[in-house]
Amino acid sequence: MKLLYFAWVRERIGLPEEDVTPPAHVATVADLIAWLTPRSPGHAVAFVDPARLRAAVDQAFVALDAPIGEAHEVAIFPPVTGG
Amino acid sequence: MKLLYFAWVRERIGLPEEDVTPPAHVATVADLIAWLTPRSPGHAVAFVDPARLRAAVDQAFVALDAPIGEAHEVAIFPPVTGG
Amino acid sequence: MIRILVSREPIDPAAEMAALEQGGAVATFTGLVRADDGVATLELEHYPGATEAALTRLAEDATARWPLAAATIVHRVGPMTAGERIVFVGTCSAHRQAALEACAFLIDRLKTDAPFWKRETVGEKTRWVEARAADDDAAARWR
Amino acid sequence: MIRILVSREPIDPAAEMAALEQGGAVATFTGLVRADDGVATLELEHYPGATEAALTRLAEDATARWPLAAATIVHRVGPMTAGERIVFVGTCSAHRQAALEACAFLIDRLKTDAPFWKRETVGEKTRWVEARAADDDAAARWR
Repeated sequence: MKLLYFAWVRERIGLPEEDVTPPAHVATVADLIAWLTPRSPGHAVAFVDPARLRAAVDQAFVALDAPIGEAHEVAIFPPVTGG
Repeated sequence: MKLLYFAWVRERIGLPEEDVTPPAHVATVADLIAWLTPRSPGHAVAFVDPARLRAAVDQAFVALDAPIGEAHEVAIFPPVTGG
Repeated sequence: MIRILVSREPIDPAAEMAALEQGGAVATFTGLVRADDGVATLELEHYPGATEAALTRLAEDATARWPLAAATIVHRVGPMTAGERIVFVGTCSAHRQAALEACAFLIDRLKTDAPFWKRETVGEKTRWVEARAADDDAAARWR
Repeated sequence: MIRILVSREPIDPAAEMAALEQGGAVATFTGLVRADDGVATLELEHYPGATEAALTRLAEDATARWPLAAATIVHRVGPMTAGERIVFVGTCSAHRQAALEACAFLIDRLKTDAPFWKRETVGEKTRWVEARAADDDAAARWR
Protein backbone atom coordinates (compact mmCIF):
# COMPACT_ATOMS: atom_id res chain seq x y z
CA MET A 1 0.00 0.00 0.00
CA LYS A 2 1.35 3.37 -1.03
CA LEU A 3 1.09 6.19 1.51
CA LEU A 4 1.25 9.86 0.54
CA TYR A 5 1.80 12.75 2.95
CA PHE A 6 1.17 16.45 2.30
CA ALA A 7 1.89 19.84 3.90
CA TRP A 8 2.96 19.69 7.56
CA VAL A 9 2.24 15.95 7.74
CA ARG A 10 4.89 15.44 5.04
CA GLU A 11 7.29 17.86 6.74
CA ARG A 12 6.97 16.26 10.18
CA ILE A 13 7.38 12.74 8.83
CA GLY A 14 10.20 13.86 6.58
CA LEU A 15 8.94 11.78 3.64
CA PRO A 16 6.51 12.59 0.80
CA GLU A 17 5.53 8.91 0.48
CA GLU A 18 6.33 5.40 1.60
CA ASP A 19 5.23 1.82 0.93
CA VAL A 20 3.79 -0.20 3.81
CA THR A 21 2.04 -3.53 4.32
CA PRO A 22 -0.29 -3.11 7.30
CA PRO A 23 -1.39 -6.24 9.22
CA ALA A 24 -4.95 -7.56 8.82
CA HIS A 25 -6.34 -5.86 11.94
CA VAL A 26 -5.71 -2.40 10.35
CA ALA A 27 -9.18 -1.95 8.83
CA THR A 28 -9.79 1.83 8.74
CA VAL A 29 -7.82 5.02 8.09
CA ALA A 30 -7.85 5.66 11.85
CA ASP A 31 -6.41 2.17 12.44
CA LEU A 32 -3.73 2.90 9.87
CA ILE A 33 -2.79 6.18 11.57
CA ALA A 34 -2.58 4.45 14.97
CA TRP A 35 -0.44 1.69 13.48
CA LEU A 36 1.89 4.22 11.77
CA THR A 37 2.31 6.48 14.83
CA PRO A 38 5.18 4.54 16.50
CA ARG A 39 7.02 4.11 13.19
CA SER A 40 9.36 7.10 13.85
CA PRO A 41 9.52 10.23 16.01
CA GLY A 42 8.37 12.19 12.94
CA HIS A 43 5.30 9.95 12.51
CA ALA A 44 4.55 10.36 16.22
CA VAL A 45 4.60 14.16 15.96
CA ALA A 46 2.62 14.24 12.67
CA PHE A 47 -0.11 11.95 14.03
CA VAL A 48 -0.30 13.21 17.64
CA ASP A 49 -3.78 14.73 17.10
CA PRO A 50 -5.80 12.67 14.60
CA ALA A 51 -8.65 15.23 14.79
CA ARG A 52 -6.42 17.57 12.77
CA LEU A 53 -5.90 14.99 10.00
CA ARG A 54 -7.82 14.33 6.80
CA ALA A 55 -7.44 11.44 4.36
CA ALA A 56 -8.11 10.16 0.87
CA VAL A 57 -8.35 6.50 -0.11
CA ASP A 58 -7.48 5.90 -3.76
CA GLN A 59 -7.83 9.68 -4.28
CA ALA A 60 -11.36 9.90 -2.83
CA PHE A 61 -11.76 12.05 0.31
CA VAL A 62 -13.01 9.94 3.23
CA ALA A 63 -13.69 10.23 6.96
CA LEU A 64 -11.06 8.69 9.25
CA ASP A 65 -13.38 5.79 10.13
CA ALA A 66 -13.59 4.76 6.46
CA PRO A 67 -12.30 1.27 5.59
CA ILE A 68 -9.05 1.05 3.65
CA GLY A 69 -9.98 -2.34 2.16
CA GLU A 70 -7.78 -3.20 -0.80
CA ALA A 71 -6.69 0.42 -1.37
CA HIS A 72 -3.61 1.00 -3.49
CA GLU A 73 -3.03 4.57 -2.28
CA VAL A 74 -3.87 6.28 1.01
CA ALA A 75 -3.07 9.97 1.51
CA ILE A 76 -2.91 11.66 4.93
CA PHE A 77 -2.84 15.46 5.20
CA PRO A 78 -4.09 18.53 7.13
CA PRO A 79 -7.42 20.22 6.31
CA VAL A 80 -7.13 21.78 2.85
CA THR A 81 -6.53 25.51 2.38
CA GLY A 82 -6.75 26.19 -1.37
CA GLY A 83 -8.59 28.85 -3.29
CA MET B 1 -40.32 72.81 -17.85
CA LYS B 2 -38.25 70.51 -20.05
CA LEU B 3 -39.78 67.14 -20.90
CA LEU B 4 -37.65 64.18 -22.06
CA TYR B 5 -39.03 61.04 -23.71
CA PHE B 6 -37.22 57.73 -24.16
CA ALA B 7 -37.63 54.43 -26.04
CA TRP B 8 -41.16 53.79 -27.40
CA VAL B 9 -42.54 56.86 -25.61
CA ARG B 10 -40.12 58.97 -27.67
CA GLU B 11 -40.95 57.06 -30.86
CA ARG B 12 -44.72 57.35 -30.44
CA ILE B 13 -44.60 61.06 -29.62
CA GLY B 14 -42.08 61.62 -32.40
CA LEU B 15 -39.97 63.97 -30.26
CA PRO B 16 -37.02 63.34 -27.91
CA GLU B 17 -37.89 66.42 -25.84
CA GLU B 18 -40.10 69.49 -25.65
CA ASP B 19 -40.60 72.56 -23.45
CA VAL B 20 -43.98 73.06 -21.79
CA THR B 21 -45.55 75.34 -19.18
CA PRO B 22 -48.25 73.32 -17.42
CA PRO B 23 -51.08 75.19 -15.62
CA ALA B 24 -51.13 75.37 -11.83
CA HIS B 25 -53.54 72.42 -11.34
CA VAL B 26 -50.93 70.04 -12.82
CA ALA B 27 -49.36 68.96 -9.51
CA THR B 28 -48.06 65.40 -10.06
CA VAL B 29 -46.42 63.37 -12.81
CA ALA B 30 -49.77 61.64 -13.38
CA ASP B 31 -51.45 65.06 -13.75
CA LEU B 32 -48.77 66.04 -16.24
CA ILE B 33 -49.32 62.89 -18.30
CA ALA B 34 -53.11 63.47 -18.34
CA TRP B 35 -52.58 67.08 -19.38
CA LEU B 36 -50.14 66.07 -22.17
CA THR B 37 -52.30 63.25 -23.58
CA PRO B 38 -54.52 65.40 -25.89
CA ARG B 39 -51.51 67.35 -27.16
CA SER B 40 -51.16 65.23 -30.34
CA PRO B 41 -52.20 61.80 -31.66
CA GLY B 42 -48.64 60.64 -30.82
CA HIS B 43 -48.98 61.78 -27.20
CA ALA B 44 -52.36 60.04 -26.99
CA VAL B 45 -50.88 56.72 -28.16
CA ALA B 46 -47.77 57.04 -25.98
CA PHE B 47 -49.80 57.78 -22.83
CA VAL B 48 -52.82 55.49 -23.44
CA ASP B 49 -51.81 53.18 -20.54
CA PRO B 50 -50.12 55.14 -17.72
CA ALA B 51 -49.47 51.88 -15.81
CA ARG B 52 -46.80 51.10 -18.44
CA LEU B 53 -45.01 54.42 -17.83
CA ARG B 54 -42.19 55.37 -15.49
CA ALA B 55 -40.79 58.82 -14.71
CA ALA B 56 -37.90 60.81 -13.32
CA VAL B 57 -38.14 64.34 -11.87
CA ASP B 58 -34.87 66.26 -12.14
CA GLN B 59 -33.16 62.91 -12.91
CA ALA B 60 -34.47 61.13 -9.78
CA PHE B 61 -36.76 58.13 -10.37
CA VAL B 62 -40.21 58.74 -8.86
CA ALA B 63 -43.67 57.14 -8.71
CA LEU B 64 -46.32 58.68 -10.97
CA ASP B 65 -48.10 60.27 -7.98
CA ALA B 66 -44.94 62.23 -7.09
CA PRO B 67 -45.24 66.05 -7.16
CA ILE B 68 -43.49 67.88 -9.99
CA GLY B 69 -43.15 71.08 -7.95
CA GLU B 70 -40.60 73.46 -9.41
CA ALA B 71 -38.92 70.74 -11.50
CA HIS B 72 -36.68 71.79 -14.37
CA GLU B 73 -36.70 68.43 -16.12
CA VAL B 74 -39.27 65.61 -16.18
CA ALA B 75 -38.55 62.39 -18.10
CA ILE B 76 -41.25 59.90 -19.12
CA PHE B 77 -40.30 56.44 -20.38
CA PRO B 78 -41.13 52.71 -20.32
CA PRO B 79 -39.82 50.36 -17.59
CA VAL B 80 -36.04 50.09 -17.97
CA THR B 81 -34.40 47.07 -19.63
CA GLY B 82 -30.63 47.54 -19.26
CA GLY B 83 -27.95 45.13 -18.13
CA MET C 1 -12.63 53.23 -5.63
CA ILE C 2 -15.70 53.55 -7.83
CA ARG C 3 -15.47 53.44 -11.61
CA ILE C 4 -18.53 54.21 -13.78
CA LEU C 5 -18.41 54.23 -17.57
CA VAL C 6 -21.22 54.52 -20.11
CA SER C 7 -19.76 54.29 -23.61
CA ARG C 8 -20.42 53.40 -27.22
CA GLU C 9 -17.03 51.62 -27.38
CA PRO C 10 -16.60 47.85 -26.85
CA ILE C 11 -16.01 46.80 -23.23
CA ASP C 12 -12.50 45.54 -22.37
CA PRO C 13 -12.96 43.09 -19.47
CA ALA C 14 -9.23 42.37 -19.15
CA ALA C 15 -8.45 46.03 -18.45
CA GLU C 16 -11.45 46.32 -16.11
CA MET C 17 -10.41 43.20 -14.18
CA ALA C 18 -6.81 44.36 -13.84
CA ALA C 19 -7.99 47.72 -12.44
CA LEU C 20 -10.18 45.89 -9.88
CA GLU C 21 -7.31 43.88 -8.38
CA GLN C 22 -6.88 45.94 -5.21
CA GLY C 23 -7.51 43.19 -2.65
CA GLY C 24 -7.78 39.45 -2.16
CA ALA C 25 -11.08 38.73 -3.94
CA VAL C 26 -12.44 39.94 -7.27
CA ALA C 27 -15.91 39.03 -8.58
CA THR C 28 -17.24 40.01 -11.99
CA PHE C 29 -20.36 39.67 -14.09
CA THR C 30 -20.45 40.21 -17.85
CA GLY C 31 -23.68 40.34 -19.86
CA LEU C 32 -23.54 39.55 -23.58
CA VAL C 33 -26.00 40.10 -26.42
CA ARG C 34 -27.73 36.74 -26.72
CA ALA C 35 -27.02 34.91 -29.95
CA ASP C 36 -30.13 32.74 -29.69
CA ASP C 37 -33.72 33.66 -30.68
CA GLY C 38 -32.35 34.98 -33.99
CA VAL C 39 -31.50 38.37 -32.47
CA ALA C 40 -29.28 40.00 -35.07
CA THR C 41 -28.62 43.40 -33.50
CA LEU C 42 -29.38 45.26 -30.32
CA GLU C 43 -29.56 49.01 -29.76
CA LEU C 44 -29.16 50.45 -26.27
CA GLU C 45 -30.74 53.83 -25.54
CA HIS C 46 -30.11 55.64 -22.27
CA TYR C 47 -30.78 58.87 -20.38
CA PRO C 48 -27.47 60.77 -20.48
CA GLY C 49 -26.54 62.28 -17.13
CA ALA C 50 -29.22 60.42 -15.20
CA THR C 51 -27.65 57.11 -16.21
CA GLU C 52 -24.24 57.94 -14.80
CA ALA C 53 -25.86 59.35 -11.64
CA ALA C 54 -27.94 56.17 -11.15
CA LEU C 55 -24.91 53.90 -11.63
CA THR C 56 -22.81 55.98 -9.24
CA ARG C 57 -25.57 55.79 -6.61
CA LEU C 58 -25.73 52.03 -7.10
CA ALA C 59 -21.97 51.61 -6.65
CA GLU C 60 -22.08 53.86 -3.57
CA ASP C 61 -24.91 51.72 -2.14
CA ALA C 62 -22.74 48.64 -2.66
CA THR C 63 -19.69 50.17 -0.96
CA ALA C 64 -21.92 51.22 1.98
CA ARG C 65 -23.29 47.66 2.37
CA TRP C 66 -20.08 45.67 1.86
CA PRO C 67 -16.41 46.40 2.65
CA LEU C 68 -15.26 46.92 -0.95
CA ALA C 69 -11.85 48.07 -2.15
CA ALA C 70 -13.27 48.73 -5.64
CA ALA C 71 -16.53 48.65 -7.60
CA THR C 72 -16.81 49.03 -11.37
CA ILE C 73 -19.85 49.38 -13.62
CA VAL C 74 -19.32 49.66 -17.37
CA HIS C 75 -22.37 49.75 -19.67
CA ARG C 76 -22.32 49.95 -23.41
CA VAL C 77 -24.84 52.06 -25.37
CA GLY C 78 -25.63 52.36 -29.07
CA PRO C 79 -25.79 49.52 -31.61
CA MET C 80 -24.20 46.14 -31.02
CA THR C 81 -24.36 42.62 -32.42
CA ALA C 82 -24.89 39.10 -31.02
CA GLY C 83 -22.11 37.96 -28.68
CA GLU C 84 -20.90 41.48 -27.87
CA ARG C 85 -20.60 42.61 -24.26
CA ILE C 86 -23.41 44.89 -23.01
CA VAL C 87 -22.43 45.26 -19.38
CA PHE C 88 -19.55 44.51 -17.03
CA VAL C 89 -19.79 44.84 -13.26
CA GLY C 90 -16.98 43.98 -10.88
CA THR C 91 -16.13 44.22 -7.21
CA CYS C 92 -13.01 43.78 -5.12
CA SER C 93 -12.87 43.06 -1.41
CA ALA C 94 -10.59 41.44 1.14
CA HIS C 95 -13.52 39.06 1.69
CA ARG C 96 -14.78 36.54 -0.87
CA GLN C 97 -18.44 36.64 0.19
CA ALA C 98 -18.49 40.46 0.13
CA ALA C 99 -17.10 40.54 -3.41
CA LEU C 100 -19.53 37.87 -4.66
CA GLU C 101 -22.63 39.33 -2.98
CA ALA C 102 -21.88 42.91 -3.99
CA CYS C 103 -21.34 41.81 -7.60
CA ALA C 104 -24.75 40.06 -7.67
CA PHE C 105 -26.32 43.12 -6.02
CA LEU C 106 -24.89 45.47 -8.65
CA ILE C 107 -26.17 43.55 -11.65
CA ASP C 108 -29.56 42.74 -10.08
CA ARG C 109 -30.19 46.37 -9.15
CA LEU C 110 -28.77 47.77 -12.39
CA LYS C 111 -31.49 45.84 -14.27
CA THR C 112 -34.26 47.81 -12.53
CA ASP C 113 -32.63 51.06 -11.37
CA ALA C 114 -30.68 52.43 -14.34
CA PRO C 115 -32.31 54.18 -17.31
CA PHE C 116 -31.37 51.94 -20.25
CA TRP C 117 -33.74 50.59 -22.90
CA LYS C 118 -33.02 47.74 -25.31
CA ARG C 119 -34.39 47.59 -28.84
CA GLU C 120 -33.68 44.34 -30.68
CA THR C 121 -33.88 43.46 -34.33
CA VAL C 122 -35.01 39.91 -35.14
CA GLY C 123 -35.05 39.26 -38.87
CA GLU C 124 -36.87 42.25 -40.39
CA LYS C 125 -38.61 43.21 -37.15
CA THR C 126 -37.52 45.72 -34.55
CA ARG C 127 -39.05 45.70 -31.05
CA TRP C 128 -38.46 47.27 -27.66
CA VAL C 129 -37.55 44.61 -25.13
CA GLU C 130 -40.17 44.23 -22.36
CA ALA C 131 -39.14 44.55 -18.72
CA ARG C 132 -39.18 41.20 -16.89
CA ALA C 133 -40.99 40.57 -13.60
CA ALA C 134 -38.12 38.20 -12.68
CA ASP C 135 -35.75 41.19 -12.72
CA ASP C 136 -37.99 43.08 -10.29
CA ASP C 137 -37.98 40.03 -8.01
CA ALA C 138 -34.18 39.72 -8.20
CA ALA C 139 -33.72 43.40 -7.35
CA ALA C 140 -36.29 43.21 -4.53
CA ARG C 141 -34.29 40.63 -2.56
CA TRP C 142 -31.65 43.31 -1.85
CA ARG C 143 -34.10 45.81 -0.33
CA MET D 1 -17.83 22.68 -21.53
CA ILE D 2 -15.65 22.11 -18.49
CA ARG D 3 -12.10 23.42 -18.29
CA ILE D 4 -9.79 22.43 -15.40
CA LEU D 5 -6.20 23.59 -15.14
CA VAL D 6 -3.68 23.21 -12.30
CA SER D 7 -0.47 24.95 -13.26
CA ARG D 8 2.67 26.64 -11.99
CA GLU D 9 2.25 29.37 -14.64
CA PRO D 10 0.52 32.73 -13.95
CA ILE D 11 -3.24 32.76 -14.56
CA ASP D 12 -4.47 34.73 -17.60
CA PRO D 13 -8.01 35.92 -16.71
CA ALA D 14 -8.55 37.65 -20.06
CA ALA D 15 -8.03 34.41 -21.98
CA GLU D 16 -10.14 32.49 -19.47
CA MET D 17 -12.99 35.03 -19.70
CA ALA D 18 -12.95 35.03 -23.49
CA ALA D 19 -13.20 31.23 -23.54
CA LEU D 20 -16.19 31.37 -21.17
CA GLU D 21 -18.27 33.64 -23.43
CA GLN D 22 -20.61 30.96 -24.78
CA GLY D 23 -23.92 32.45 -23.60
CA GLY D 24 -25.56 35.58 -22.26
CA ALA D 25 -24.14 35.69 -18.72
CA VAL D 26 -20.58 35.18 -17.47
CA ALA D 27 -19.63 35.27 -13.77
CA THR D 28 -16.07 35.02 -12.47
CA PHE D 29 -14.18 34.96 -9.21
CA THR D 30 -10.45 35.59 -8.89
CA GLY D 31 -8.49 35.04 -5.69
CA LEU D 32 -5.24 36.93 -5.17
CA VAL D 33 -2.36 36.52 -2.75
CA ARG D 34 -3.13 39.05 -0.04
CA ALA D 35 -0.68 41.90 0.19
CA ASP D 36 -1.66 42.78 3.76
CA ASP D 37 -0.41 41.12 6.97
CA GLY D 38 3.14 41.39 5.61
CA VAL D 39 2.81 38.17 3.62
CA ALA D 40 5.80 38.20 1.29
CA THR D 41 5.42 34.89 -0.53
CA LEU D 42 2.99 32.01 -0.70
CA GLU D 43 3.67 28.42 -1.74
CA LEU D 44 0.82 26.20 -2.91
CA GLU D 45 1.23 22.44 -2.52
CA HIS D 46 -1.29 20.01 -4.00
CA TYR D 47 -2.05 16.32 -4.55
CA PRO D 48 -1.34 15.73 -8.23
CA GLY D 49 -4.00 13.64 -9.93
CA ALA D 50 -6.44 13.85 -7.03
CA THR D 51 -6.56 17.65 -7.39
CA GLU D 52 -7.62 17.57 -11.03
CA ALA D 53 -10.15 14.82 -10.25
CA ALA D 54 -11.64 16.84 -7.36
CA LEU D 55 -11.92 20.01 -9.48
CA THR D 56 -13.51 18.08 -12.36
CA ARG D 57 -16.05 16.57 -9.96
CA LEU D 58 -16.81 20.02 -8.61
CA ALA D 59 -17.38 21.48 -12.08
CA GLU D 60 -19.56 18.49 -12.98
CA ASP D 61 -21.60 19.05 -9.81
CA ALA D 62 -22.12 22.67 -10.86
CA THR D 63 -23.24 21.76 -14.38
CA ALA D 64 -25.67 19.21 -12.90
CA ARG D 65 -27.19 21.82 -10.56
CA TRP D 66 -27.36 24.82 -12.94
CA PRO D 67 -27.88 25.09 -16.71
CA LEU D 68 -24.30 26.09 -17.59
CA ALA D 69 -22.79 26.53 -21.05
CA ALA D 70 -19.28 26.54 -19.56
CA ALA D 71 -17.45 26.16 -16.24
CA THR D 72 -13.75 26.89 -15.70
CA ILE D 73 -11.50 26.29 -12.69
CA VAL D 74 -7.85 27.35 -12.90
CA HIS D 75 -5.65 27.00 -9.81
CA ARG D 76 -2.06 27.96 -9.52
CA VAL D 77 0.49 25.87 -7.58
CA GLY D 78 4.10 26.47 -6.55
CA PRO D 79 5.59 29.72 -5.28
CA MET D 80 3.94 33.11 -5.81
CA THR D 81 4.14 36.63 -4.44
CA ALA D 82 1.68 39.18 -3.01
CA GLY D 83 -0.91 40.38 -5.53
CA GLU D 84 -0.54 37.37 -7.84
CA ARG D 85 -3.62 35.34 -8.84
CA ILE D 86 -4.05 32.03 -7.00
CA VAL D 87 -7.37 30.90 -8.40
CA PHE D 88 -9.86 31.79 -11.15
CA VAL D 89 -13.32 30.26 -11.42
CA GLY D 90 -15.85 31.21 -14.05
CA THR D 91 -19.26 30.14 -15.30
CA CYS D 92 -21.38 30.90 -18.34
CA SER D 93 -25.12 30.45 -18.63
CA ALA D 94 -28.07 31.87 -20.54
CA HIS D 95 -29.36 32.89 -17.10
CA ARG D 96 -27.74 35.52 -14.88
CA GLN D 97 -28.70 33.92 -11.55
CA ALA D 98 -27.42 30.52 -12.66
CA ALA D 99 -24.04 31.96 -13.64
CA LEU D 100 -23.71 33.95 -10.39
CA GLU D 101 -24.83 31.15 -8.08
CA ALA D 102 -22.72 28.49 -9.79
CA CYS D 103 -19.65 30.75 -9.59
CA ALA D 104 -20.14 31.25 -5.83
CA PHE D 105 -20.71 27.49 -5.45
CA LEU D 106 -17.46 26.64 -7.25
CA ILE D 107 -15.24 28.89 -5.14
CA ASP D 108 -16.98 28.03 -1.85
CA ARG D 109 -16.68 24.29 -2.45
CA LEU D 110 -13.17 24.49 -3.89
CA LYS D 111 -12.02 25.91 -0.54
CA THR D 112 -13.03 22.73 1.30
CA ASP D 113 -13.08 19.98 -1.34
CA ALA D 114 -9.83 20.30 -3.31
CA PRO D 115 -6.44 19.11 -1.98
CA PHE D 116 -4.39 22.30 -1.88
CA TRP D 117 -2.31 23.56 1.02
CA LYS D 118 -0.93 27.08 1.45
CA ARG D 119 2.35 27.85 3.17
CA GLU D 120 3.05 31.54 3.67
CA THR D 121 6.23 33.41 4.50
CA VAL D 122 5.82 36.47 6.74
CA GLY D 123 9.13 38.19 7.35
CA GLU D 124 11.55 35.40 8.31
CA LYS D 125 8.82 32.99 9.35
CA THR D 126 7.15 30.28 7.28
CA ARG D 127 3.85 28.73 8.37
CA TRP D 128 1.14 26.47 6.99
CA VAL D 129 -2.13 28.38 6.69
CA GLU D 130 -4.86 27.04 9.00
CA ALA D 131 -8.21 25.96 7.55
CA ARG D 132 -11.02 28.39 8.44
CA ALA D 133 -14.35 27.36 9.99
CA ALA D 134 -15.99 30.12 7.91
CA ASP D 135 -14.97 28.23 4.76
CA ASP D 136 -16.65 25.06 6.05
CA ASP D 137 -19.80 27.09 6.73
CA ALA D 138 -19.73 28.66 3.25
CA ALA D 139 -19.34 25.26 1.62
CA ALA D 140 -22.06 23.72 3.81
CA ARG D 141 -24.76 26.06 2.51
CA TRP D 142 -24.57 24.30 -0.89
CA ARG D 143 -25.18 20.78 0.51
